[in-house]
Amino acid sequence: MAEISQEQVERAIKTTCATVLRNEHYFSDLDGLAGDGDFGTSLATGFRVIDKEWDQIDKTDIGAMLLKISMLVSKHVGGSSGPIWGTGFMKGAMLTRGKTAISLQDLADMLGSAIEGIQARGGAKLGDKTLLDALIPVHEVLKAHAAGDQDPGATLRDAADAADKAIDETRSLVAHRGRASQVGERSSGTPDPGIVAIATILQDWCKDRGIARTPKAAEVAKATA
Amino acid sequence: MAEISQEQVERAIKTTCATVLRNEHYFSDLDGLAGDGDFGTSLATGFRVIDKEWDQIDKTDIGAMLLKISMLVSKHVGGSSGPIWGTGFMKGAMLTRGKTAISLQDLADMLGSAIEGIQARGGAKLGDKTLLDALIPVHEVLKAHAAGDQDPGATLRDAADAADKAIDETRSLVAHRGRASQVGERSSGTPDPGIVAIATILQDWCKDRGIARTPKAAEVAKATA
Amino acid sequence: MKKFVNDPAQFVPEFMKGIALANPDLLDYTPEFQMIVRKSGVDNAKVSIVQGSGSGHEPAHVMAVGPGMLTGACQGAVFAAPPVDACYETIKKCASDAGVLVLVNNYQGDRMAWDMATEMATAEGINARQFWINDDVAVEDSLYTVGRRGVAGNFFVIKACGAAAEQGKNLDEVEAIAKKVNDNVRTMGVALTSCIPPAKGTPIFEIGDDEMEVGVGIHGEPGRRREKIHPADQITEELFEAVSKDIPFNSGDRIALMINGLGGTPITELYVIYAKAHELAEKAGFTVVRNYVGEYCTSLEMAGASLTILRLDAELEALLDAPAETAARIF
Amino acid sequence: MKKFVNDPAQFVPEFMKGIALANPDLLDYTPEFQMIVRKSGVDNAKVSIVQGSGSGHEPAHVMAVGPGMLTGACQGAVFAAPPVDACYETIKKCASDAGVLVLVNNYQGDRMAWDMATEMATAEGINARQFWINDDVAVEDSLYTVGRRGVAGNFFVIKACGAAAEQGKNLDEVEAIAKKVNDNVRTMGVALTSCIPPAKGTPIFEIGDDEMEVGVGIHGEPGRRREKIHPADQITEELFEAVSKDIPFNSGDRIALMINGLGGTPITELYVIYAKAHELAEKAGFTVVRNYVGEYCTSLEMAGASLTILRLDAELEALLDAPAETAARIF
Ligand SMILES: Nc1ncnc2c1ncn2[C@@H]1O[C@H](COP(=O)(O)OP(=O)(O)O)[C@@H](O)[C@H]1O
Ligand SMILES: Nc1ncnc2c1ncn2[C@@H]1O[C@H](COP(=O)(O)OP(=O)(O)O)[C@@H](O)[C@H]1O
Ligand SMILES: [Mg+2]
Ligand SMILES: [Mg+2]
Ligand SMILES: [Mg+2]
Ligand SMILES: [Mg+2]
Repeated sequence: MAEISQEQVERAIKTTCATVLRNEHYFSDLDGLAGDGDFGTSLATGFRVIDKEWDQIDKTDIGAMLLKISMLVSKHVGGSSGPIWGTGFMKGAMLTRGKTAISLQDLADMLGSAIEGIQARGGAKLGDKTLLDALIPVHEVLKAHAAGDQDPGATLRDAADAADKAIDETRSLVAHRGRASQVGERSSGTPDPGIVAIATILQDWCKDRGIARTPKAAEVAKATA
Repeated sequence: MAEISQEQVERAIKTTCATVLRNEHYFSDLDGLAGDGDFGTSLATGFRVIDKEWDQIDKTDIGAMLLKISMLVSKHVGGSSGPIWGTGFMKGAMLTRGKTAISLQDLADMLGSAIEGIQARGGAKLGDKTLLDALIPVHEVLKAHAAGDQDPGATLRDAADAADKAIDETRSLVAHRGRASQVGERSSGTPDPGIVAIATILQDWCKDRGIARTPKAAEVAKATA
Repeated sequence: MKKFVNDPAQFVPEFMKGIALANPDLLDYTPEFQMIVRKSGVDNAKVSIVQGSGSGHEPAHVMAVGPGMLTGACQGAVFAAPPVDACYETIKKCASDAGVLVLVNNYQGDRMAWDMATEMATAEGINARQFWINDDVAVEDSLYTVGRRGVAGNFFVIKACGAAAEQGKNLDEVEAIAKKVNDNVRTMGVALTSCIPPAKGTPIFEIGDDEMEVGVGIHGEPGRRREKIHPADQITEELFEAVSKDIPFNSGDRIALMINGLGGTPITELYVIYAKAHELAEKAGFTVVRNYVGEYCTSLEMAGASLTILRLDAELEALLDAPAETAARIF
Repeated sequence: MKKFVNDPAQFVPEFMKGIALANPDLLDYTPEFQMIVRKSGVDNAKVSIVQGSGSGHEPAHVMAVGPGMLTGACQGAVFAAPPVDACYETIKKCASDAGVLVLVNNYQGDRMAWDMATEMATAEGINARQFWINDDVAVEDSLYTVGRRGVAGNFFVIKACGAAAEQGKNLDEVEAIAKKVNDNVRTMGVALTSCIPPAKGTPIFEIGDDEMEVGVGIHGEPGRRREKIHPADQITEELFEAVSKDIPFNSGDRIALMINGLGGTPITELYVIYAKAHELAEKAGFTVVRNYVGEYCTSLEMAGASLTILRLDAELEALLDAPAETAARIF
């Protein structure tokens, strides 16, 4: 059974900080197309603190670490992203209390729980053109690999593919949540910045682990260039 | 001795109403070059009422009529023009109490008194680039003809020439009074709208009396076209 | 960007510092949470009234703190809901034995943040409750969004609840007043220009030199339609029609009438609108008992205005009459 | 022109009608003279305080009428002195046995109109006197102009004289207070944008997207210089330096500090300026006893601000503290 070590989780978080900080303006610009242009800044405000306080973050176990990250998000991220990402990390933390390593199935469960939490918090469902449209297919990928080959590398590549694909598949949809939902039809034709962020993070994780793949959506190519 | 009848004075006032109303926007535009762009409107607001209430205006004698006109100006003309033109008409009224005809000398005295009143009111002197720079040379013309040929036609033509000339002679000066004085050097190169108004009124009086003359300053040509 | 601003990222903390420095006897400022509470502190015999939302709507929300108004408020970045923790800390700081009523303008980000914060506070034994304000008639409820937006009507909910809390009404009673005001208040706005969030540096929407956005939201959200600019009276008629027909208001109603400036419109233009709105109200058979002309809920420097009607009864009239004091003041 | 306006020629009477409709218990409006006086009428035991000037500076001047402030005021067209008759009628309407003090902002048109009006009133036996306010340090006195302009410091002259009159001080005493305030108050402003007088329909001056006018007048008169826009703190330092060095103010002075918005600048930006100004005042050894942040003397929708410092003594402090009420209000 493939194990994911705490060190690998830490590394993924560090990589995520870099992704979010590098794309602060780009993600905000994407949000500006149909939303209110604050997504990149909101997210970066939180991850900048996580990055800076990294050494002081409690790393007794994965759960403790994710709990602290969830708290930093709650403290520093405003807008819709604060509750959404804070809830996601909180749910992940609850399932990893005391653990210093997790299985692929654990990871799938964590994401499943995060998705449920985000849905309960914000009321969005698949097709509302939110980051759930990336997270839900990624969850399917995790579940399949957890039940099948259990290959973390293949899992990550397939997950990145799924999130990447979600950008183009939802591009023509009309947003039904967040500020972008307020422009009605005008959001159709623009990518959802939350989905782009998830796909970009997964692509950066691939790169960090030496998994070769070429992003399909132009936005991910741009964000990871 | 040449007499100017009350009827001629009335006709001059009526003509003045037409001049001011026709040039409401043009005079304001000229004021906008270095001042605050309200001269035409301020003046027209008053003369529109004079024009409209013409039939009700007391015409017992020239003095009574000019007093009423002065009062209408005081009531309806705002900005610097209210006190300036109101004072002018008031001074004229004071010298014509009970008169139904005036001599050229009377007219010269009226203007002289108006000039004094305006100077006392606003503190401007010759060369400050105000309508006094037209009125003072016109006063000289009146005095000369009153002491000389006493020809009303020739007097009017020379008066119009003098006011006309004042436009170009003061064009390069810096305004020292009124809003235009607040832009400092920037007023140099623009004509003073008050001087243009006086020259235009005199030109229209010439035209009305069949006195042929061609305005020299482009502004008068435009305002009387 | 024609603004008085230093580092745009510091815009909110800097203006909050200014508000605090200008009101040392009235307000207490906690920079860490962009939180302002009454200097006089919490009275455990009285319900605390709390609010918080994105910045850019001043005097809402932090400038509405004071006796007879909010107990405390926190602000997020411009147009962004405050972080959950700020909301939580605000509830905690304002916690009263009599309970805390959180007045949330109905936006997704604000609702989620206050939801979490209220849950956290409740878990700690604080008696906190939320109430959503949604007076904007411009955008209809829909399956997909969180519904109508909360805009200038917010002022009346705060004023009435603040006065009721001051009188010692209990949490149920104060909440009932919030509901009564919210049920009887309606608003619609119109924008002539966009605004520029300092950190963004560019307008939040494009609008032609001769256009207006009818039904605009206070974050620049689109309204009912984009039109050529009309004369003030016609705009006022449109707003009045949309607002007064919404509940609907009825002939014989006693009302409060508010013309709210969106930030860049001078007070004189608001009075041009007021003159017409007052006339229309009288024509409709309403009695204008109180009026409010000025800035209550803005959108940075946006040129625009909104019209709010609140139906009054004896209870609400008395609550609006009650004394109050905030950082927004003349003398 | 992005304005709420009907016929531009009716802009002033229409907004005055709105002010009157919104303040039926406080104000009395005479359309014929664009004149607003206190509803409570004239108290012959008290000096009347009167003012009037061009429109476009609201809440100055007609919105400064009320108990403890002006007895009455009249307005001209936008940026144009009122007609002489309006001034005369205002003095007449406010005539009191205790006398009338006319507070004139120092502009040529206003001075001439009030000169004539005061002469007319005096001729009729009314005890009327003029006082010229000239707090703007931007433009130096010169042989050619009428001298320094009267701007936001105007508010303090009205407030102090209004309070003194209310206390029953006689005309000499009230005039002495006007002089004391005017001698101790200084202002300078800065514009980021121009404004558009409705009847003109175009900006009163051109200014680049990255420029500001330092020392601007409230009718858009040029100031000391045109510069690239600086960060708020630097602008505040420039204004503070120019104003505080003018009298000069001295370490140990107790002061009132005002940040006045010119019409289009949102309150938050004024507080960014206030935060810095307060800091500078403390650094200079001043004690900020009272502060005023908001709109007191505007220039239509101009984006900009002015900084005013008034040196206080016990008498002025008490006068500023005294109660007052005007059409400019929050609740
Ligand atoms: N209710 C929701 N549930 C899940 N994700 C959401 C929801 N609303 C918005 N999002 C995601 O958040 C992103 C926008 O975040 P942000 O800009 O911080 O929020 P806001 O819309 O409040 O400005 C969207 O691109 C979308 O992916
Ligand atoms: N002090 C003065 N004495 C005489 N004429 C003056 C004076 N000030 C201004 N004027 C004249 O009045 C004209 C401007 O009038 P107007 O626009 O009504 O006044 P304001 O300058 O107050 O806007 C000027 O063109 C000038 O000819
Ligand atoms: Mg956003
Ligand atoms: Mg002028
Ligand atoms: Mg947002
Ligand atoms: Mg003028």
